[in-house]
Amino acid sequence: AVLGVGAMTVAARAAEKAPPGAAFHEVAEDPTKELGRAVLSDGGYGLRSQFETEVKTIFPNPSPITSWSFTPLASQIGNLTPSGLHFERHHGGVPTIDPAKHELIVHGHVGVAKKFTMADLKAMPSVTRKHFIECSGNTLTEWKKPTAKNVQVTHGLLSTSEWTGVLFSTLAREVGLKPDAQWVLGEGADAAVMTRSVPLEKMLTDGMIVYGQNGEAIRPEQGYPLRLVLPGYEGNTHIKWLRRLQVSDRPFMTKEETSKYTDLMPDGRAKLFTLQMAPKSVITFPSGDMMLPRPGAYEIRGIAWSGHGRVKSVEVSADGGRSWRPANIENTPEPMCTVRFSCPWIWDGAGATLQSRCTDETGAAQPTRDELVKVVGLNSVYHYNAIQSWAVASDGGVTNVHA
Amino acid sequence: AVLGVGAMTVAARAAEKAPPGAAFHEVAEDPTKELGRAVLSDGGYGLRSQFETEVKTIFPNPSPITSWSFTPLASQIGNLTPSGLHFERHHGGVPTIDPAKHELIVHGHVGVAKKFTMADLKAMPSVTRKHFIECSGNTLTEWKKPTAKNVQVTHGLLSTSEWTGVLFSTLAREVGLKPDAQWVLGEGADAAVMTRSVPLEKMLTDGMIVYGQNGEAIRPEQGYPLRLVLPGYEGNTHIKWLRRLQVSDRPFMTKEETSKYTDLMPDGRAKLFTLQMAPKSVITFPSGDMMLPRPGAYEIRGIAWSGHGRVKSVEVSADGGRSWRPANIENTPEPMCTVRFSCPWIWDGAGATLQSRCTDETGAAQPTRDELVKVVGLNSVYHYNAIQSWAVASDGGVTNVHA
Amino acid sequence: ADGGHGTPVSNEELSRYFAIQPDGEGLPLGSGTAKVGAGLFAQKCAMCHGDKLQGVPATGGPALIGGRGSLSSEKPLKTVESYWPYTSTLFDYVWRAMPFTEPGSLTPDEVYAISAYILEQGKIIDDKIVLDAKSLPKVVMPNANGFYDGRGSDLSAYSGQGTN
Amino acid sequence: ADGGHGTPVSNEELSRYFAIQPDGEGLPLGSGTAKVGAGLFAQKCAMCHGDKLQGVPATGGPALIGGRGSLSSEKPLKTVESYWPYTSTLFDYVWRAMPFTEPGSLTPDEVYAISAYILEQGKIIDDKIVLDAKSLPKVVMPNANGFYDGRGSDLSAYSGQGTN
Ligand code: HEC
Ligand code: HEC
Ligand SMILES: [Ca+2]
Ligand SMILES: [Ca+2]
Ligand SMILES: [Ca+2]
Ligand SMILES: [Ca+2]
Ligand SMILES: [Ca+2]
Ligand SMILES: [Ca+2]
Ligand SMILES: [Co+2]
Ligand SMILES: [Co+2]
Repeated sequence: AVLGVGAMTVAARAAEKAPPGAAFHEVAEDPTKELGRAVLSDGGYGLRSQFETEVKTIFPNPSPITSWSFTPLASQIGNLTPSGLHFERHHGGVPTIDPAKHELIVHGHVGVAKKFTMADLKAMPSVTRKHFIECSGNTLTEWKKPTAKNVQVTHGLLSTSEWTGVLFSTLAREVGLKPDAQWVLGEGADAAVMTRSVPLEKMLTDGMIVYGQNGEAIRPEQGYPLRLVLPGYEGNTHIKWLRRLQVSDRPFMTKEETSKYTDLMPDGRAKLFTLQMAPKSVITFPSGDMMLPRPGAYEIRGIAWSGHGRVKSVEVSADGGRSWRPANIENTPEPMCTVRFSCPWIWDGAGATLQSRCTDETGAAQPTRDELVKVVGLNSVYHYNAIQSWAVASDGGVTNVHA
Repeated sequence: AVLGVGAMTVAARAAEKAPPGAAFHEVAEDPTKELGRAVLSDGGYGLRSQFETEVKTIFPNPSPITSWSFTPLASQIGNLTPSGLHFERHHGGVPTIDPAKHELIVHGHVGVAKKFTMADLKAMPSVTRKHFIECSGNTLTEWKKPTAKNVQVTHGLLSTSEWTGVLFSTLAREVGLKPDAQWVLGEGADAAVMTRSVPLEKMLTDGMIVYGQNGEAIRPEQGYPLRLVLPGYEGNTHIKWLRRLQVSDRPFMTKEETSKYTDLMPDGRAKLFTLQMAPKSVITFPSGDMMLPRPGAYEIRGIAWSGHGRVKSVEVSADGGRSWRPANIENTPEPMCTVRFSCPWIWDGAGATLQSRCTDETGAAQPTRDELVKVVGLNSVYHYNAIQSWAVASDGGVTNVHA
Repeated sequence: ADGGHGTPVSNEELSRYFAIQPDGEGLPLGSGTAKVGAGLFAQKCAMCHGDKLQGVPATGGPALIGGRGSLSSEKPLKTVESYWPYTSTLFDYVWRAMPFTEPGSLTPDEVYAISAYILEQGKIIDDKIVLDAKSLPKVVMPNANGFYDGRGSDLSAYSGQGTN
Repeated sequence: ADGGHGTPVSNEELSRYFAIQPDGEGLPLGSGTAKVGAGLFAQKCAMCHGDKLQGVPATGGPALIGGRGSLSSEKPLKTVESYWPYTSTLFDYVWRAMPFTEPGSLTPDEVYAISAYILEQGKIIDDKIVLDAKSLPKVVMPNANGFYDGRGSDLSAYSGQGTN
């Protein structure tokens, strides 16, 4: 009986009562005795259940246009991130780009500079690969003291998708690379006109120009219609809304690779181009802000990943790192892709400190915080990959601690 | 200026101008000169781009409550099906089920009959695996003559997801199986109270009770909050809205395994329990209803799968099956999971007949239509897995043919 | 064996569910005749399945009788009469899912009666038979021997080694 | 090598894009001084970065000067003055992305002038210098030697064999 409600569509009214990404439907007293909704009553593109409420949360940056949002890792089921819950980092907001007008220009130290329409790119040989993307600022609140309350904020700048697109090596054949080519600048078509320099070797190894995410076009927040994906590299290099690749003999030293995304060492000097994400893992259940109802049998669950290759093993400790047990890896490890791990645990009701650590196929292992800080100090900002500790108190409450 | 529009939310108005699953946003003249949308302006659960318009389409069954919808395979990118575009088959519509009230009962020839809440199930050891689901009625219009116009209708009862849940073998340990246990009935909580009998051996090998799809809760159309997944088995057996598993010493001979989903042979007798989906593949580009703009270089693309195991190889023919070339498999084959394949092709402008065929790791191969019909006749209805032919005419038009 | 998950469920709770097997296991108490069934069918089923059980295509309700002898022809007509191997399936399905718009609304007596009517119209039983948990599974369907287990059936014509 | 995909692009089309390198490659024609830049900065930048270039936290606009000598302290302050190794980065970034709400709106002359003003306020150049494509890359930043390539840096403390 709200004034004007007559002008709203059924879909609009249904959306009002449901969480984002869902539509509201009445719950039948007994669903076996009432017919359900017709095929295609969703208009042909389905939504999630109205009972599923998790959302990305935003970091309280002064401007929401240059800010980031976190994937709700605690409620993620499985290994892929639902496209609607992929973490975001934008520096000038999400542009709305008409794919019919979007082009990718490849030029610089090449034989023939060329431009490619979306149709051109889709007509080229493609690959489909699952990779995580992690912001190198993930977990940056945790260097000095445990700060964030839950795993969405400690580790939520991490998401995994199936990506489909054209390898840069395929594009390179189209334009021809000059013998002195060493670096490639990627540039976005957003208001930040985001730029990063990428070593040509990486671009030729597995750099992908992607237009597909989880079976459909990449989502607007992830760079629609075109994004650079650099498996295992820090997220900021995966240029979204990609419009230009400039081949050069040297890096460009853009703002995002000098002022930002450089790692300040204790001696006051800073590392440029720390591009690969190191091995990392985190327990998502039980994790910060949760409450275990009672002592008993639990299934510890979490996610592990490495920018160097496949995750080889994950271990879990319930005593703050004194003893470790191998965790079960729940899905087939793929290169530069997350895995889900789990490990049965009987909670006896006493205080406990839960940790996980992983090793990748190159032999690189996730460090303790002490080990990490000893090498890189406290002001690096980026690339915090230390073992995360969750304390379980005797009342069942779980909190973020440094152990 | 529509009367009452003031009562609509911004989201509602945006939805009106956009395709299902998207919201409308103005397109900036130059997106590098206007700030884009803020982080979380989507409410925390993102949507697809307004420029992406593909939808499931419904089969024109008299009642849309017992009907099916097809995945738009021609526009699918990559190997996963977006959750919103997963094909549907419901016999009593989609129920809306409160997961807090939903239980799974496991009883019959067991030691202790038990019920499991969603929380119980989520606390148990889980696995995450990617599998296709194919309705055994997929491609049923093609037995006698080429009928459907495009690949969405010929092959769109096929979708692939990452599924997460509890293995039946894990549940079986909780209840204990009687020595004479041989079959398990699955029952849904929808208005059809759907039932199918499944061999215990299959249930114990890889039967999964899933609550996760592509990283989040399974979608309502796919059985929210609980579905049976039987890798490689015909879709009808993957009971949705699963509420009950009854262990027995013999099959139940439900309507869906006698009246339906039995394969009528030329002698008038019918096969029961044809459960495994055989090797199958289809070219999605170019495919029916498309128009090639001009002669030249094209990338033939398609999907291949087998209910017996991993796809081992895919071949493509451009001359109606006289000569075959190996196709490139674009993603890592997994058991009972689709793969994307591709094969470069130069169209010289003359008529051509495109085909694909696949072989799986058990050595089973996709048959020609003649080979298939010779064995099973024309009245089987289900399990049509013959090689699909698309004719390219000299004007570039692509049509469905039997070659 | 028990990992401590789940809660034992009582027989009373289980009595809310059913799945009926060809030998009649699972059938409820009650009974019915074709005569009673005729009235119920006219009232609850005929609008979708036709007053001659011939089906009403516009509603999606298929024919329930007819088609005997058509199974090896070019146009097989599969109905309860011509195709279904067991009466238990008829009882089970009608009880769980019909009438389409009022699923789960019929009493066992009503389902026995309607089943008797459908079988009688299909000339499988005569109108004197009272269907109940004892008599129903004894009714032999015309196509009872028309099925065989398709698992492991030979698909070697196309070098298939998997079973289908 | 050419697989026939894509269309050659002309130099004229390419002239719409820029990416400026430390040696000045990519800088446009034009010039500016700190004096001119002061007025422009007050008008277009100060609301977010402060009239003393000290930053305005509420807008997200960071401090652009200050922090020299703080980099090895417990509270490093990273600004254009204290941290940035190259002037080219300043020109490139301001030209492409600032003012935040009007990105891409500045002319080369304006960017030269504003860059001169920021560098002058950071006591890196004096107010007599005219910045242009020749002079800008010659300005040596205080922290020019403060960076090294982090690829392959030693993480063996935690048995990391991958490079970071
Ligand atoms: C409003 C329409 C409607 C009404 C009323 C209705 N039905 Fe149906 N019936 C259907 C539809 C539609 C189907 C197919 C359902 C499916 O998708 O499996 C069906 C299927 C059946 C089948 C299975 C047929 C086969 O060969 O697989 C039987 C048996 C049946 N109905 C019996 C009944 C009986 C008995 C009643 C009344 C007590 C009844 N129906 C009332 C629409 C109806
Ligand atoms: C409406 C607010 C606003 C205005 C006006 C504005 N800026 Fe900014 N500026 C920002 C924000 C916010 C950032 C951080 C952007 C990001 O996320 O990278 C920034 C970043 C910068 C940086 C990079 C600082 C660093 O250390 O990384 C420079 C340099 C800069 N601005 C210069 C300018 C100049 C010059 C102008 C005027 C021509 C200007 N800004 C106008 C808000 C503003
Ligand atoms: Ca959820
Ligand atoms: Ca150059
Ligand atoms: Ca503007
Ligand atoms: Ca599309
Ligand atoms: Ca029994
Ligand atoms: Ca009702
Ligand atoms: Co880095
Ligand atoms: Co079958």
